[in-house]
Amino acid sequence: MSDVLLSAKNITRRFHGLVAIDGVSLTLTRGTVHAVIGTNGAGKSTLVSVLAGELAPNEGAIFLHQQEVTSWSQPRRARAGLGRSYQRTTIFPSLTVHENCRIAAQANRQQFWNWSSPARNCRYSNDAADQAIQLAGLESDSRHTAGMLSHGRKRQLEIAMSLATHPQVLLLDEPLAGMGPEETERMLSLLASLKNEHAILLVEHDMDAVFKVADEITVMVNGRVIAQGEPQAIRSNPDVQTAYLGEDE
Amino acid sequence: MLGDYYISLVIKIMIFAIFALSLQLLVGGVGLVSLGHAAFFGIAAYVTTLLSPESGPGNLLILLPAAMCCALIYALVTGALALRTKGVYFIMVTLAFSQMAYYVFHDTDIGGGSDGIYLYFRPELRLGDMVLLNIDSPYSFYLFTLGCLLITWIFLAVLMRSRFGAALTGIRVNEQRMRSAGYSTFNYKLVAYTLAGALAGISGLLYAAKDGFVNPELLAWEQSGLVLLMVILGGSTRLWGAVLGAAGLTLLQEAFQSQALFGDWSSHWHLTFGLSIIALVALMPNGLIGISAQWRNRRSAARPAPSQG
Amino acid sequence: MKPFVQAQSLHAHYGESHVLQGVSLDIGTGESIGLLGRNGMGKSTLIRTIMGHVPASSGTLSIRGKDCTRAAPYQVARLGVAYVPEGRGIFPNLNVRENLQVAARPSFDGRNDWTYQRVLQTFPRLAERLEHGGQQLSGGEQQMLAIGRALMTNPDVLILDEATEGLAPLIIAEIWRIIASVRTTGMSTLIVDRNYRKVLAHTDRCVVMEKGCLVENQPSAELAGQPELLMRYLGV
Amino acid sequence: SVKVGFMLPYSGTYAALGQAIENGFKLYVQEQGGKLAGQELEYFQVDDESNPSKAPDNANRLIKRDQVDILVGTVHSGVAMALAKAAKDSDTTLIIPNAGADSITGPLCSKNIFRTSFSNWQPSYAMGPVAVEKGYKTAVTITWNYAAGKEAIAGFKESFEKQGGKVIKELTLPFPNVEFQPLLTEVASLKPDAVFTFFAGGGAVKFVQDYAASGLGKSVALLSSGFMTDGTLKAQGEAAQGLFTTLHYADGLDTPRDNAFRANYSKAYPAMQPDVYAVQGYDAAQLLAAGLKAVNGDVSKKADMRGAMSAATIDSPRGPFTLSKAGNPIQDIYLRQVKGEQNLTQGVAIKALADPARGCRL
Amino acid sequence: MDPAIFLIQCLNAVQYGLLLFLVASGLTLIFGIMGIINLAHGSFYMIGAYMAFALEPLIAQYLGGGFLVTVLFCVLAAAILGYFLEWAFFSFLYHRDHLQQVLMTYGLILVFEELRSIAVGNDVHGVPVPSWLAGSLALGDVMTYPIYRLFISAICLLVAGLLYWVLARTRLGMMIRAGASNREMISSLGIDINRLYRIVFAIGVALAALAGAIAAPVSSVYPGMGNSVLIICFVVVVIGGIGSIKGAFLAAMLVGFVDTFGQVFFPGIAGVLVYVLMAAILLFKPEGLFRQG
Ligand SMILES: Nc1ncnc2c1ncn2[C@@H]1O[C@H](COP(=O)(O)OP(=O)(O)OP(=O)(O)O)[C@@H](O)[C@H]1O
Ligand SMILES: Nc1ncnc2c1ncn2[C@@H]1O[C@H](COP(=O)(O)OP(=O)(O)OP(=O)(O)O)[C@@H](O)[C@H]1O
Ligand SMILES: [Mg+2]
Ligand SMILES: [Mg+2]
Repeated sequence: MSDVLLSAKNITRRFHGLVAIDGVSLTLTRGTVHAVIGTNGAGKSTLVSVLAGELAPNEGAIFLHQQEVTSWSQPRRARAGLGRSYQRTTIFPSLTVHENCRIAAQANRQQFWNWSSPARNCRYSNDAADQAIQLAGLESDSRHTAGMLSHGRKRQLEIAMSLATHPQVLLLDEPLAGMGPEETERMLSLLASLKNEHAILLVEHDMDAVFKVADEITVMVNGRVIAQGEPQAIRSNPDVQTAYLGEDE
Repeated sequence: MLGDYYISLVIKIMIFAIFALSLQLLVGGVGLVSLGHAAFFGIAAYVTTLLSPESGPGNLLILLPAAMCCALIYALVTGALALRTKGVYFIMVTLAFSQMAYYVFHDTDIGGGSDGIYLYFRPELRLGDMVLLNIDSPYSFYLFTLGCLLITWIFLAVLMRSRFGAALTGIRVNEQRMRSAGYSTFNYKLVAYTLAGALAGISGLLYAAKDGFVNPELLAWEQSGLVLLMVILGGSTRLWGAVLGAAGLTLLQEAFQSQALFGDWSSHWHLTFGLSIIALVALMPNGLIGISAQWRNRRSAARPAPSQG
Repeated sequence: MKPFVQAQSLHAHYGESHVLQGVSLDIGTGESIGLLGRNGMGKSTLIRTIMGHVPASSGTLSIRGKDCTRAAPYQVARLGVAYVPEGRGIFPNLNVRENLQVAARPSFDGRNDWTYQRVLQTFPRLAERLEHGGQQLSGGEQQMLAIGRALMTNPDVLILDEATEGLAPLIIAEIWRIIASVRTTGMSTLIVDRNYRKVLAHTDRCVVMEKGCLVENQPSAELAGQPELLMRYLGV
Repeated sequence: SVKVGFMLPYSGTYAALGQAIENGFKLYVQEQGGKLAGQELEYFQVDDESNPSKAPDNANRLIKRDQVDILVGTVHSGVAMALAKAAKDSDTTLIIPNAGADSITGPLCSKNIFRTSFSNWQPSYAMGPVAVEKGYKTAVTITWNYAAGKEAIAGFKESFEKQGGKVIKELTLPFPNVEFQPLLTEVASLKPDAVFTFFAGGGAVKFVQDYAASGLGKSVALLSSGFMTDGTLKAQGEAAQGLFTTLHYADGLDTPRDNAFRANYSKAYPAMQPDVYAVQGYDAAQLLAAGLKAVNGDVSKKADMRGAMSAATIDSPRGPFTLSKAGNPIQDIYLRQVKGEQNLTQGVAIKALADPARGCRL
Repeated sequence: MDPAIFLIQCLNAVQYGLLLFLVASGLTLIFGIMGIINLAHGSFYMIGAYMAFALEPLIAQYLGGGFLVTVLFCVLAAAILGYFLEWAFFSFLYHRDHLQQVLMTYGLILVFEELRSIAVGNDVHGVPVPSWLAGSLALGDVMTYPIYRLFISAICLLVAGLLYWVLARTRLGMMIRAGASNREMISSLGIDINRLYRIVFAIGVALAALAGAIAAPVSSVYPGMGNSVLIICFVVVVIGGIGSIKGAFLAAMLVGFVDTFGQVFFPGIAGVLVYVLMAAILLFKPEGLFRQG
């Protein structure tokens, strides 16, 4: 089933005259990893932010489950099943790993009016947190304070928190940045296993990793898409090579 | 009489403790530092005074909701605007809004202008004609204030443990992440801000009832600053930090002003008070509530504190 | 001759956690050293301890034979150690020219061979963007700026912590080229990078960290020939 | 012994006034050999910081903690209001040695509250006829937008317009701003015959200087309530020379009573000039003495003591005065002119002026 | 309003704005670069004014006097004071919560105000306008404008220009700006950040004292004078955008105009207007007119 979960049409975003993304369109389908690669400052993170609703596009439209969500706020999109991770780690350093995930999971059971029952006893969010921790392979650290984790573990937690909200679409901004080879391996297998249930957008500079997991690749340079397609086609695309990949080693 | 004095001192501490707790919800709970919290305190005090009849005691059943509502409405309106800004700018916008309220009471005749107005009778709790609770005597007023403090404290403690509280904690630590998880953080902050305003309203009412005199200085920035100091000095990470801060600052002022304790220096009490604030800041990085932990650390080997990166 | 930087059984803590557990490391004049290890093993902490950003709780550190165990970062820097931190540390509110000029200083012994002009020749891309704010640069340009800025202090040792993180492959290649050319000037380097192959190729000697201790110290060429060691310490 | 509680500003803007009042009070007691009606006086002090929001607490420190028999205070009107309320609630005798809020001896008047100073209305009211006499037909008023200022202006306006003058504009600026330039420019555009003001302390100094510097002084006369030039003349310097003000005290009265007071005050406090605040403090002590004498020092006979106080004639350095029913002095208001560092009397503007005590139900 | 009066009011507004700028510039510098919300800034203003008052006779006696010499002396003394204060009270606070610094500066206000009271008493004092600046210019038929006020404006403009030049053009300025954004990195480049901060703090204090000293002849010196300028200066700093000298300048002008014309046109609510202005600006520009950087 080719099940389009998220699509973006002709997105443009400007920062005071600088065109950070320029008419970018893409679709995310359940069961695929869609990688976005491109030079530094090409607008990849900006694209993720626009899709997630953190930045408003100047032009273009975004559809989630075939419904237009361009004017929706980020939290509303998140509740509708859109999760993201950040290029710079954004965890709650003073809380434990489990609490980090629990707060994220609880977003689906907010219940403003319920001001007296302790958050810690919320069955739903505890379960969701445990599940996310297990998926991300953080069980051994689940009671540890997040701020004390090593960089790589923090990156894993970052992903776990995104998973805890049970998103269907995952937007991952450089999840491998700063990870060692071993963690990279683990993250890639996690992505492969998540793929079945989710539609994943992966922004990454680690080409080995990208070519390993991506089903489709979009290449951006200076805000524009210069190539889009199957990994093999992209790898051999001369434009992509001169603008981004460089000569093979 | 002397007993009365100490009761009234304790009552004052408790009123400020409620006031500080309400701000603590913002500072320690959501990470919103407001320098205009006295506006809610003062508005509630004015509302209490203005709505009380001149000829007899007002009814708490009307006054308390009215005072809290007015504070709440002002908090809702100003909060909706102020929460568009962040950090220091938020501090300053809240200051601006409280200064506006200050000038309204100071420069117009609504509440007796700069001289202030009196509340002639302490309100009582009345149902129809039956008086359920009279707080005219110092002791009953003391109990009433204590009750209010406990209710506020318990309410906040329960609230901070709830999902709402957990969400506030998340927003304090990392708002961006909370939004991406699906929380409409603006609404949360607004609710917290409004709640804090209403709770400050309780203390405003109590304050008006305590002395029966209300004036614009209750809304001045110095008052907001003082309550913020209580929260910081006590330690903003725990509820009892606010209570400790309120007690600590009030008692310090009291002690340094006391001729019995400091003799002629009491007329220079600003100096001793200022110096002791400086000393407290220098020696207690985490406020009063951090002292015990600090002692524990002192005993274990001296180690460098984690850097803030 | 005494090594330029000499660290002896350095210990460092972050609050309760004991991150450096007795590290001894020498950096000789003109020597190029790679620092390898998994995430969170304390590589950055070691560097930050050498720079004086993290206070050493015990052990000694000397630079140019002077005791620097308790020295402030600026004193370490003045003795000729330059640092390109994780995350680059560009001053966003300064433009490229100012970012470079603010760092300019002659070396400890008065050498001034890395002039503004020479840095711009080394990084022609920066020369094209002199008036751009630090914030407006792309990640790669920022990285070049950070290296160029470190060179402006005419250092004897250049420390690079994850200089290629988050950069496009094309730019990573360029950064390595620059590292290689800096090395030919006789400057010592200490390099941390997750691409261990590149590190092995661009250094004389490599040390490996594990859980706050140095566990290996070998010439790079020899280490490259021991895949089982690399497997053990790096998981590759 | 009798416990006297001073609630006065010992810090902040009004600290100097607080000190003068206390000095004046103690001077009288000293003159009587340290005792009033055979009773030792025991003093308690609380710094009210001129902060009304702390006033109830400060008052309670004296009333409840120190359990004083007599309260003396204060300078700031807002604080005095709170003090009056606390005194009323606890039925403590209060003598106000400065604060001029009309309402204290108006709607809020009470048997246990006395004032030895003035009401804001009094000195300004006396200026109206003076202005008309000098031939001024139109006036502009300038003051801070706060109660004391408004009351003072109202007093002037009442008498000035009763005599046929016209206040063409009432200018105000927020308290305690001191940026007067826009208002002075406004005055220049209105071209009145006179400007009447009420300012005190630092603001008064700046106003007088700005007024002189603006050149308005040459064509528009500056009149004011006497607080403008009391205790501030040294700071105002040249700019204040020749100004006319009205107040219940003046330099150069040259009565034996005043000369004696001045000589004693200068001897006791060489560092300070005898001024109106010292007089008010001094008279507070006299008023207390009158009360104590009537009950032979037994402060527990409150009603008798208060009766004697309100019936007393106080032989003040400013000239003798009695108290109105509301407890405010019925006193002569002098017209004064600044010469050097003195507010020299130019005679009495209105004799035995009583505050109308509007709203008082005693 | 007749045009001549209108022009004079504009002059008043500019002149008031310039003085506000001078006080606020030190505040925005310390605030923007060191992150210290310095409530004690008003105290430094007061200290400057009191020094001008107290030192003048001494300087006249020992150095032969001169207004400018006095002002210079005040500024130097204030800079030394600032340098010392940073070392003694703030240098150990940077790792901590910013709110602690607020607490510290609050303590300092109390201490300075009380020390002032002990040292020079609580009287209001005037400071004479130097004779060579004492004249007035005639404006219109009834008004004159004191030359000294124009002199103040000139000094303020001069300082504004100088400050802008130092920050934008000199190496010290670069270091200061760099230190504002990344404290750790600047020290890694061999620059003594602690000394740099001390210098910034000293400059900030010196600016406040300069404002106090040159304003003393027109405002006189009185207890509590510092606190009355403090809040309005914060308003200026925040409207302008924290840390921005250009912003502070513009904001000071805005506040000057709003305050001046507010008093003329809306006397009853003049007190509120400035805060309405601030709230309005921050609602549309949540980070002030000129965000730093
Ligand atoms: N908030 C902002 N204000 C102004 N310009 C911005 C902002 N955010 C990003 N930019 C600019 O937009 C462009 C795209 O930035 P973006 O972060 O999306 O790049 P990227 O593709 O993620 O790069 P990298 O691979 O280095 O992370 C850059 O030139 C950047 O300077
Ligand atoms: N500011 C800090 N506070 C507390 N702990 C920290 C801090 N910084 C680092 N740590 C901890 O110290 C340990 C070593 O961290 P360090 O950054 O030196 O590792 P690293 O080897 O550089 O790892 P990476 O390859 O991820 O950069 C880690 O366990 C980390 O969690
Ligand atoms: Mg990016
Ligand atoms: Mg590292």
